Amino acid sequence: MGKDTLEIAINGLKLVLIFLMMVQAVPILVWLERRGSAFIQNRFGPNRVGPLGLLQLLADAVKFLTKEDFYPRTAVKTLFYLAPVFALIPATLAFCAIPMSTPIQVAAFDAFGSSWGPYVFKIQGFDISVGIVYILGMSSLAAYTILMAGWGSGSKYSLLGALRASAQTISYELALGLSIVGVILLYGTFDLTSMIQAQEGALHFQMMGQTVTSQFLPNWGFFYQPLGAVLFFAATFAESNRLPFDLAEGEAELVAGFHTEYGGFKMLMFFIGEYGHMMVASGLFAAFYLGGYALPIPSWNPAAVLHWSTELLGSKESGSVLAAIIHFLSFNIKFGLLLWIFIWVRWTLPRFRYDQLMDLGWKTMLPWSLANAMITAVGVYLASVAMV
Amino acid sequence: MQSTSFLTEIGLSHYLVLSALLFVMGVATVLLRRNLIVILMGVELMLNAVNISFIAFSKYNDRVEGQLMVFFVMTIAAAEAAVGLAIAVSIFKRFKEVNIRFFEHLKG
Amino acid sequence: MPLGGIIFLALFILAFGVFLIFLARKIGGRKPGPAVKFEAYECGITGVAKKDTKISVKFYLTAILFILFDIEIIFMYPWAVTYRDFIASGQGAFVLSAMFIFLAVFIFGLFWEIKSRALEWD
Amino acid sequence: MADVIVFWFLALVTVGSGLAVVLLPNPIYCALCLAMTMVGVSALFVTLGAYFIAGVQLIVYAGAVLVLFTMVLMLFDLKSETNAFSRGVITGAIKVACAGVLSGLIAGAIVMTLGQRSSVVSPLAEKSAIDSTKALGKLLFQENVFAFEALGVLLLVIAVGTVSLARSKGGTHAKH
Repeated sequence: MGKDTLEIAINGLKLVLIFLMMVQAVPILVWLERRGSAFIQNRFGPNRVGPLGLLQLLADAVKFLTKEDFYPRTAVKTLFYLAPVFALIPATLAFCAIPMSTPIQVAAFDAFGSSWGPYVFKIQGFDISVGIVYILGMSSLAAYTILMAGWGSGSKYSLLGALRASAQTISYELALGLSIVGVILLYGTFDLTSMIQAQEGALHFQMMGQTVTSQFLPNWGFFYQPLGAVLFFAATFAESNRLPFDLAEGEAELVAGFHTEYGGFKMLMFFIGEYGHMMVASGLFAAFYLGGYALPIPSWNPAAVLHWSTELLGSKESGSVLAAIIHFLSFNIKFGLLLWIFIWVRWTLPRFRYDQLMDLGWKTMLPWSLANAMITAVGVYLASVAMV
Repeated sequence: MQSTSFLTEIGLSHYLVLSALLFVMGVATVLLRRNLIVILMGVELMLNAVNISFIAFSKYNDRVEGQLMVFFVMTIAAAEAAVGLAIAVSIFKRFKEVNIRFFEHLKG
Repeated sequence: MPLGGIIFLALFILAFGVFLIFLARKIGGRKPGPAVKFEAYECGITGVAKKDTKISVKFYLTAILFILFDIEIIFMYPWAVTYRDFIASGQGAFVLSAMFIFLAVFIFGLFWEIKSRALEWD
Repeated sequence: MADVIVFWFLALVTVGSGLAVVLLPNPIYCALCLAMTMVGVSALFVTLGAYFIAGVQLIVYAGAVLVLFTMVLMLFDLKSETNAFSRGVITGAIKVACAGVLSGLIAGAIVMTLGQRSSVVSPLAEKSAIDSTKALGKLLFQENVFAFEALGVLLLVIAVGTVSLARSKGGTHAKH
């Protein structure tokens, strides 16, 4: 994790900060979702507590904390209490592997009687070179939370909801995994940072030795993998149990799915888990298809921005800080837009029926993502072979 | 001095002993438990134990073949679990029973 | 590979979550009530015993098919990551055809499942 | 030093949850503990430099196979078994003795080989994760293509077989 005590401490602190950032983003997203849904449905939404209802978040937190701690008589208490805690872990661990900005450089300095540094701190929880496999593995662990909650509640609605939710999650994991094959073929790596670096510069297609360059469009994965991007995004909706795929908690059929018996802080933790999956999906989509943290203008690539900010501020270290802030903002704009699409879709599309959902996953999305992988393989072959 | 080096220098033998421990636990699960599905879990535990030693040898001999073998073993193990559970479920549907003692008295 | 960081964060979240749950228990408390309050949710009617909850065998069939297809997809990952290296060393066509044969088996399996109505939910 | 602490921690996790698989009477706890063991084994693979295999372990074992086990156990809805372990003092003793003898044999074999080999084998050059994955891919698709295709066919056969098994009405063992 680091060479010396300071680096280890800062990296550890960074992980905690990322986790807290995810946790505090959830009330904001809930507020955004409620106000946004009210706007879409032409009603007011929460507007009483504080300006624009923003203090509603605080009121909600207080309410959640003071709710009575309830568990049904039939519950298996260990699993009932452990499930919400485990709901936080996979999403957070997966999110920490997503690169959010360019690294910050710290020059060597003397303090406490010894010399420290120089350091390079990445704006990313863990720098994992098999990032995609790690993130897929971590998010596949989320099925346990659902099963633990459903079985631990000792309620029929919870159990049915949990089985539905886990069957749905695993079905769409296939389409998700296959649509990522196209991305891996395109960049030839599992490393998210290398993928983002491969998307720098202007868009250029190579085919049979010819190169077509567009100076206005960035070299984003979305232009190479439009079908893959759509499939990936649709599959992530099902993975995070969001409408139109939130069959697990179809109110009319199953009350609230696997968290029927949960209330107060325990339910809030499931919420954080669900929003955490949305954040992982948005961050991955940005890294795969939208150039990650890079600015959307081809000539303003990360190296150019770093050069510019170094010129502006005079030193390499403060320049890297400014560049990191710029890229962090750029990442967050993409990230926020994608999260808004998640909310927007939820209040626009109706819910599927369960058989339609399974049909869509197995009979439509799986074959199409297979076709996407095959087309990409042939395309990469044709583009590279003529080049040699 | 011997004991500290055992604790602080992790070598091949540590992984092998760990793998052996897990393997014996798998064997004990298969021998001692009576639930059909828990027995299948014991088999998975044994396969995992073997995988650890494959990967450990692969690392300490600097050969990739061990990793490839583990990849194959995982495939076969998952296939075995799928078939085993399919059989277990069809048995359960028929007899409403998963205790292996129950099946001692079946006649073919 | 920052394994230490991953373990540290997992343990931190575990401690954080357990602490929050204990805090909520301390503040919220657990008030007594009639016995029916502590029953599992059952649409307002008195709950009956949980015996013989019939669950469709489809759920586990889906899970089994998921495992098998998931492995086939996992096999595509090392292929996808080495594909450009193979093309560079002139073995692209061989590796591509190897994968296409594998995928043909995969597609045959998928269509067999669809045709045998193993994936029908009604 | 950090590596040593991580190894001992993971050893504790895997062995502890492995023991739980053997000893806990409730099969659902067994399945969840086995999932914990799998996650621990995956982390052990990372300490051994097999990054891709560790990810596969996480996806295939922890994320798929054990989810299936847990789902099936919930499908059966077995709360807790009244007699989870084999009965009979003599058979039980024989089985425990078997496990003991086996563990003794394995431990003895390891200790004896260690005596012959020069104490601790040092790990060879550290490879980057992507290089080891690429080496794995090259080995798989250059020298083991046939095994790869055969596994594809095996998976197909199993997919067909499980669907037929799940549909079967129980064969000739009709219940009267």
